[in-house]
Amino acid sequence: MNGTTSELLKHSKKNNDSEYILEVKDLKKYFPIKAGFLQRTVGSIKAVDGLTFKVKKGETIGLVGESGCGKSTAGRTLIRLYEPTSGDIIFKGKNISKMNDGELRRTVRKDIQMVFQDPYASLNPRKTLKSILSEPMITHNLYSHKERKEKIQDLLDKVGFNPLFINRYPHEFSGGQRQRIGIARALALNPDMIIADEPVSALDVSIQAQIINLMEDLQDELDLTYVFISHDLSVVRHISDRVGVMYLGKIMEFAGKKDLYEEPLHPYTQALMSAVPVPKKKGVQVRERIILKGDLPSPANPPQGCVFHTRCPVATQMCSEQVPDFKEIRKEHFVACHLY
Amino acid sequence: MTALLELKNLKTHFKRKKVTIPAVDGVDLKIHKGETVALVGESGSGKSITSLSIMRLIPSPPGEIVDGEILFNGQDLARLSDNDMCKIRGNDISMIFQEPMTSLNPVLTIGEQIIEVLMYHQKLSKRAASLKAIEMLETVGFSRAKELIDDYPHRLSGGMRQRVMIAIAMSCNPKLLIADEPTTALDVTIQAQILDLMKELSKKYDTSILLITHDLGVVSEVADRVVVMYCGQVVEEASVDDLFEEPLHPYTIGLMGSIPSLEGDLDRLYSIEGTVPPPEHFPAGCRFSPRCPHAFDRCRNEAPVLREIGSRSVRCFLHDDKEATK
Amino acid sequence: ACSGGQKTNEPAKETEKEETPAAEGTANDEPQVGGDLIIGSTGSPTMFNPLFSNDASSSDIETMLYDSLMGSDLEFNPVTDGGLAEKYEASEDGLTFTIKIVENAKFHDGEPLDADDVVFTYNIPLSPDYDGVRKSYFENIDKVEKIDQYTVKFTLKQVDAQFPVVSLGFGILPEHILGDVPIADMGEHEFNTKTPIGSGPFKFEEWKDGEYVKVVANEDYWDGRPNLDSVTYKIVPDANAILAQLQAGDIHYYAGIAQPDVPTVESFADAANLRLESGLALSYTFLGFNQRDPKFQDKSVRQAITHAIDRTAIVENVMAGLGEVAHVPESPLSWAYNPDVPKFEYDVEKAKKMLADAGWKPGADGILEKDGEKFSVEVKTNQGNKVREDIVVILQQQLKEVGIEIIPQIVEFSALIADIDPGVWNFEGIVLGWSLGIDPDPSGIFHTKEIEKGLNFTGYSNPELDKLMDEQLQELDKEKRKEMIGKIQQGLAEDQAYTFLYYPEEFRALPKNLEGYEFHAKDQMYHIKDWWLKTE
Amino acid sequence: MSQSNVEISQEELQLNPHLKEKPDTLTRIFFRKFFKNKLAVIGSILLFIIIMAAVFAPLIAPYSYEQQNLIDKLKPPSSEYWLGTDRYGRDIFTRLLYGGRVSLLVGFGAVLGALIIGVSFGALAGYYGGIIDAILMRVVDIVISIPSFFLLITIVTIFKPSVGNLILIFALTSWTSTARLVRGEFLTLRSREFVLASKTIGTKSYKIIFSHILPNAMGPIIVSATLLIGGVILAEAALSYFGLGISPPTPTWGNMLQDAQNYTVMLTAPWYPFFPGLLILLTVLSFNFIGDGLRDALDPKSLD
Amino acid sequence: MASYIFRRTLMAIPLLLGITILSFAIIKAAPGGPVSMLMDPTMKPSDREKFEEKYGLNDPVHVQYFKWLGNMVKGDFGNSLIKRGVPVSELIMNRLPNTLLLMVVSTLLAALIAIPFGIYSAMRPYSKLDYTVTVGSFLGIATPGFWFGLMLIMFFSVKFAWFPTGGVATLNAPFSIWDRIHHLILPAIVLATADMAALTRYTRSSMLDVLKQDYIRTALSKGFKEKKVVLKHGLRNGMIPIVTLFGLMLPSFIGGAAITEKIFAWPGIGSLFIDSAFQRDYPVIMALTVVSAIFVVIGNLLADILYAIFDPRIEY
Ligand SMILES: Nc1ncnc2c1ncn2[C@@H]1O[C@H](COP(=O)(O)OP(=O)(O)OP(=O)(O)O)[C@@H](O)[C@H]1O
Ligand SMILES: Nc1ncnc2c1ncn2[C@@H]1O[C@H](COP(=O)(O)OP(=O)(O)OP(=O)(O)O)[C@@H](O)[C@H]1O
Ligand SMILES: [Mg+2]
Ligand SMILES: [Mg+2]
Repeated sequence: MNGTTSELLKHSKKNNDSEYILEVKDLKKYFPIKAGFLQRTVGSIKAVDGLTFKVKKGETIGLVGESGCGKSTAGRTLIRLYEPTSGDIIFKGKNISKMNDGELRRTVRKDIQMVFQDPYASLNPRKTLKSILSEPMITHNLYSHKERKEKIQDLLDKVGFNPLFINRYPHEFSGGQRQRIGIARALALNPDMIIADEPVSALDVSIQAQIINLMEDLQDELDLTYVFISHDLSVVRHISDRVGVMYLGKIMEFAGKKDLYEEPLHPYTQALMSAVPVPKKKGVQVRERIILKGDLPSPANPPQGCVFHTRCPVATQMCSEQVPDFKEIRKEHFVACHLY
Repeated sequence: MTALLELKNLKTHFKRKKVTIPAVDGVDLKIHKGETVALVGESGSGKSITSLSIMRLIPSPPGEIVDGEILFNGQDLARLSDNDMCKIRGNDISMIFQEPMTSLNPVLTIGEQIIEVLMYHQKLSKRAASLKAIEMLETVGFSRAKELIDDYPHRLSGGMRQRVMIAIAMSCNPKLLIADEPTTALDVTIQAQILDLMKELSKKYDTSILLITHDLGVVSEVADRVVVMYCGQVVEEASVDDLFEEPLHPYTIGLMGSIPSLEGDLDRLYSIEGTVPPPEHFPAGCRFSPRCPHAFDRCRNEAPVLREIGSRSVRCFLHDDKEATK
Repeated sequence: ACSGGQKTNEPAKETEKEETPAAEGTANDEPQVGGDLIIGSTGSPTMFNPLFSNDASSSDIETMLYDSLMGSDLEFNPVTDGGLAEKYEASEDGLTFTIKIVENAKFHDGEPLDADDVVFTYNIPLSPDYDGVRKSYFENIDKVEKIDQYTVKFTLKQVDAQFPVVSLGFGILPEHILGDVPIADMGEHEFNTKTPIGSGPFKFEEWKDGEYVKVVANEDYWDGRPNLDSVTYKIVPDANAILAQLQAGDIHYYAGIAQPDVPTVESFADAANLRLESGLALSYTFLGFNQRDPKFQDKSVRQAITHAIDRTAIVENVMAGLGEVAHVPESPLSWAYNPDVPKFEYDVEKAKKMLADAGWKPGADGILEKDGEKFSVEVKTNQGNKVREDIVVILQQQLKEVGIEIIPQIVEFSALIADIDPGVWNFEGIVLGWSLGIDPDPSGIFHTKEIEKGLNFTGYSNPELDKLMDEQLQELDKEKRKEMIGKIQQGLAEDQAYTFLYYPEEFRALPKNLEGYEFHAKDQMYHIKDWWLKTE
Repeated sequence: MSQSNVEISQEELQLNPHLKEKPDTLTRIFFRKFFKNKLAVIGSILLFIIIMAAVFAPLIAPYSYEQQNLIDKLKPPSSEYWLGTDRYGRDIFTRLLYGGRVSLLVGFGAVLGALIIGVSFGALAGYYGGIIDAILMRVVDIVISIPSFFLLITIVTIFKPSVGNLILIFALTSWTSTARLVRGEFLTLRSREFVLASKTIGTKSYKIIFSHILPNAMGPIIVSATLLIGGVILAEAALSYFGLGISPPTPTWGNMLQDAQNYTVMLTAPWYPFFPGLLILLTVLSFNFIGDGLRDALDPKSLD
Repeated sequence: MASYIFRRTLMAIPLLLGITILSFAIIKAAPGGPVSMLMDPTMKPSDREKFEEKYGLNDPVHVQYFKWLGNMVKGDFGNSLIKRGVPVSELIMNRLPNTLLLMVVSTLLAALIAIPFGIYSAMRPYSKLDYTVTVGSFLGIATPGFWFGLMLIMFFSVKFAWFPTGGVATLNAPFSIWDRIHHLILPAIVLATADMAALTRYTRSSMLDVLKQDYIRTALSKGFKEKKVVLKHGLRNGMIPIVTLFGLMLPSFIGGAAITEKIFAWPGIGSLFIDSAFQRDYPVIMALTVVSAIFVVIGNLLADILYAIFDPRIEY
């Protein structure tokens, strides 16, 4: 806790830099719900329902929220693995929301990478670690053969792997090791931006720390931008510059992490913060939990008005009728709540 | 208190052409009735393989339980016939797997995958089982359980899949629940809910839980005892309070130090220096010695044993004398 | 009774004769009535109207369902026996024929058959609307008249030696049923396939396409009820399967045994209660060359090729010895057969010499060459005929001896026929067989006028023989005609219009206890009315 | 961090002499696995022998394949004729040797062709889906539906029969099932996460298709290749029906079998069809075992 | 999905049109004609012309096609040129039940035997039974149906007389189910053997992959017996190649059994097609082509639908 000042300095530097690398405008992704033998479409799951935010170059955006609220879908849509239902994604000034595969490959694929939430499923079971890591470089014709080898060694080293693992297949790794493979793969291309979907969830804290340090180092070194999806609020807090809180496909609150953690405005954020289990370390107080009543509504049939009103401890009549605006309450602090 | 499950010198090795990978290399572990034991440790230290060994679900070949006993209720699971093992799995011991995506059958609906267990072990009718399944899904935090029951795994989010796995494993009120990183993909609220559920299960049915996790917060919240693994071996074992109060093993100490905190801001997170050697090349002495800040010569040449120190045990020469004094 | 028809003095047949003395011995026994005879056939019938059908299976059944005016005897002479004609008179000039038919003939539906039906029947192919394939058989008829209720008179346009045996052999159709049917539609009329009604010894009962045709005894047949109760004509498309069925007793009578299989059938005949009847088939197999090709225009080359072929060996090996070497395009069974023709015996040396004389010299690889052209012939034959495929293979081996390269090519039947179509003539050499008509007229195949549109696909032409062929058709005197045809045969043999290979011997398996059977080379159902099954 | 790693490795080097060995290359592992599979090895040896026998037929064969010995027709196996003689008294052993040349060439050639077409069609259709799938699969429907009988007859009138044409024809007519099988596999594989992961890297479609999905669809492809080989060898004989087969007297296993398909031969000389049948069986079997071996060797989850 | 089926059905129309055009062209391009069979020294070419004229066989091919198409659209397949006057539909309908019966029985037989064996082979790869099954299935592939059929007849019909030599029923005997079954057995065995081989191999290969997946482990962890796990969790995942195969087998109902039908004198569609093809009975050939094309379309559509049912990850 002695690095607070330098941390602040670093952040202020970033904040001054107003070049946006990514702009998301009213992004929506609905999945059709099919039913019956004939698989007729009977409705849709509004997994992502109108996301708007901007990401500055070199910063880390944390994305937190309840399970199933659409974080992964948002991430995958951003990187255009899913076809957005509507909305724009502007990456480095180019609108990539409607590009086809070929264009994407030529323009942005190299620059945005993703770490998948499910590490095992995202690794080809028939590729060795080596070919998994060299594939991105070969694809983009980066480096000579020798350099590639070095780079792979370097990557392995960075994520804490022994070089002997190089010829192993994904199923021969432990869960955490697989997750690290995913991270190493994303880093292989030296992208401008990485969308990391729960990148450290399966890692023990030591390795987690190692990886997070690595990510931060790289950010400093290469001016990387991260969208960091995680449920682990402490990790998010540590790594992010600004944090978005999602609920049912929408962003409820979006602010600099200090603002958010120290003074959460949205009732949902407040509840979220209170639920974090904390190790009984000496001198640390366990906080009182705010238990949310009720269930997470179905994204197929989200509530009218504010989507959170069904579980909100301070909901009013208005909340069930009117969708709150996503407004900037303070500088760089956006909230969608009628309270403000 | 008799142990429900006791692992004695369990060794599970993967045999490849030239090398043998001792993924689990002599693990001793006890879980009492109604007790929740947390298994923590370095990524790749053999936690999942230990749990799979208990379930006798090691991919074989190449994996094999080469030595040791797995005493469950006095019965050695390692030597049980496949048929008898079937009776124990799912009913007496059930498991939540680490990778929810690949562990769920992609072509069966969520409902089918839960219902089949209920019908099989609890002998419920299809109707009753599906009601129960919906109930289970609701208890793990699903709001639209009724619709979900007809959904397929690939249409769920990571956390949702994980909860489905939990629902499946918990549905039969097993005597022992092995939960391999059950909450990694869960947000804090749901996680809290799941943890409460586990506590409740443990209280209500006297279920023992072997909880594998990295989240020390979770450990401190639900576990009674903690077992720390490093490189296929148990390096430390203690009650939660003792462990958090005073970790003994240098690895445990390092681990504790690596936790990012919700409060303060650190410039850099602490992490243990160095990397884990691959299982086929464990150092001859203490396996943590190359990374240990306190390592001395003996550590590099001689393998320490797990020594009891009061109610806890640790595998480290640093604490040799302590035991001796006792 | 079996070999009565074989007036040829072939030693090969002697054995057959000895095999069946029992049949002759019991011929005096009283015929017994009853029994169902299952006849096997690889072919499927198409319809039961003799004027429109043209396949062997159909005519087998038509023989049982219909009566024709005249029949042929075992030597293929026209006879009233077995026909409706009671009396048959030809005029001096050979242009009119008056026929008196039996008075008690009745159709299967009970209606009497009289001259009106005959006139009706014969007017069908004469009509311009007629679209059947038999027109040529009747082209020479000027008119058909009813003289009285049971007498008809045929008037021909010109003298036609074939007329009585060919044209009068067609079954008589019922006017009372088909009278109102427009002739243009008759080919497709239901009568042909669903309800054929004739006056023959058997009545149509059922046709299951692809399975069988069943006919039952006509109790009211004018010539007396047939002995058999019924005949089932069973269709088994695969020749091997037929043999199996024959062995298993599921088929009683089968007339198409391939020569190589004869020993096999003989081997199980006894156990399966079968006996074999045989005789020369009315057909021959030949090797023809496309004589538009200059090398085959040379008669001596054709002769040399014949010399180079060991036809006896072919008969011996391909046909299991069951056949005779052929020299002319006419069966030895025919009255017009001329045994006294030039013969080109197997003589490799002579063949070589003749080829050398014709300018063909062996090249480096042993294959003959002339003016830089290799003597390499692609010989086609049709797929599905094992015997012919074998012949080609053996020819290839034999002709290699004299330095002629044969490239066998086996072609699907329809495609092969298309290859020899007028104007196409896409072949160099070809192995085929002709089945012969009852009349010995060779002009359909060898006359120059048949090149452009007819069946003379090899392009053989000999003006002298053309003239003779035209003349013999006008000749009514059988002896004179025989002489003329004999001359033609000599010419064809000398020219080696084809390399005539052999006359096959035909084998028919039938129940041991089938009595009243006579081997007729052209009609496997010959006098089926008189067949009967002897029970011990 | 990296420094400490180096340290460890050096330390390890002392402790574990193994470490000096270079890690196995994939090819080495592949071959090791393959050769550990006894049947695959037996299959390879068998196939090798069969192929060599065919290649060196002129040196091995005791007779000439077309030499007829009409007195010795359908003789049973004896010291003179090891495997007996056929209907023309030709030595079956000799003909089998020579027959292998055409049969193997046509079999392997055609199957290779069919696989190339089939896999490409199936892969493209299954991977891209949508309109591409619709079009490609309709082409498959058409090819299956067209009466091949007439196609063959028509082709004969245009081309002369030759081994090359045979290969072409079989390749062009037998790829459809492979295409559909591969497509089926691709349909399920294309939405797997690891494919998506490759996409995010920017891997080109063809690379995803051929290097990511295809190896995971190897199973049915190997099976279909094995089955096709047997099918083609037999069908080669059936093609002589249409005048497109290899003309006699050139032997092929198929036309030998075809030739033996006769009641008389089957009753009196059962060994005649037996030997070509056996060779076809052995070829297909060894191919299958090799296929199984390949598949296991390529499958990372199988035993090392 | 519904819309997918609808689209596919719509698409079937131009597809069938395309198939018929191509087939018609190819069939007509093949040398020979219906009258080729009438080769007879006494037959005059004029007879032939008359016949060809009547049936428009000399018209330009496209004229013939549109005439045929016009009638077919009205549901009229015309009459046979060889069995003159017999409607093609009648010819087909007479034989279709026989063929369907044979194919359904043999396919079922094949599936019932092959799939379990394939699964077992995959569960215990390289076991004795696996080898037996492997060799057995390849015997099925290396044995030509013709030869196998004749062998069966030679032994079981001729020698031991256990089964009839051929046909669908005993001649001149009243109908009896047992008799029909009795006749069905041998040809069904011959046909099934060939299918069985392929089915076993594909099942084995597919299941081998599936059984290594993690969800099988999950299913085992639920305490199910191996058999149940394999059948319930494994089989559905391994169905894709099997379904494909069935989809492809459906159209072979039309022509796939031709040789077997011939040997067993089984009056079915296959032998009808072969006969008609040799005789160039164009209306019959075209009708059968259409029928078989419809089967192809249906078979593949069914397979595609089943894919999506068996594997929910597949979407169109
Ligand atoms: N099939 C296999 N073949 C070879 N090695 C394996 C195999 N499965 C696991 N291992 C190795 O065994 C060791 C222990 O793996 P395990 O999955 O138990 O780790 P873990 O403690 O669960 O780690 P994590 O927390 O990352 O999940 C790892 O080093 C891994 O690489
Ligand atoms: N392919 C899909 N088809 C249909 N619905 C889907 C699909 N993928 C995700 N969903 C639904 O979209 C919603 C959001 O899923 P998403 O994976 O984005 O959640 P998440 O925020 O990542 O949750 P978690 O933290 O649990 O991973 C969920 O309700 C999920 O069921
Ligand atoms: Mg997610
Ligand atoms: Mg693990």
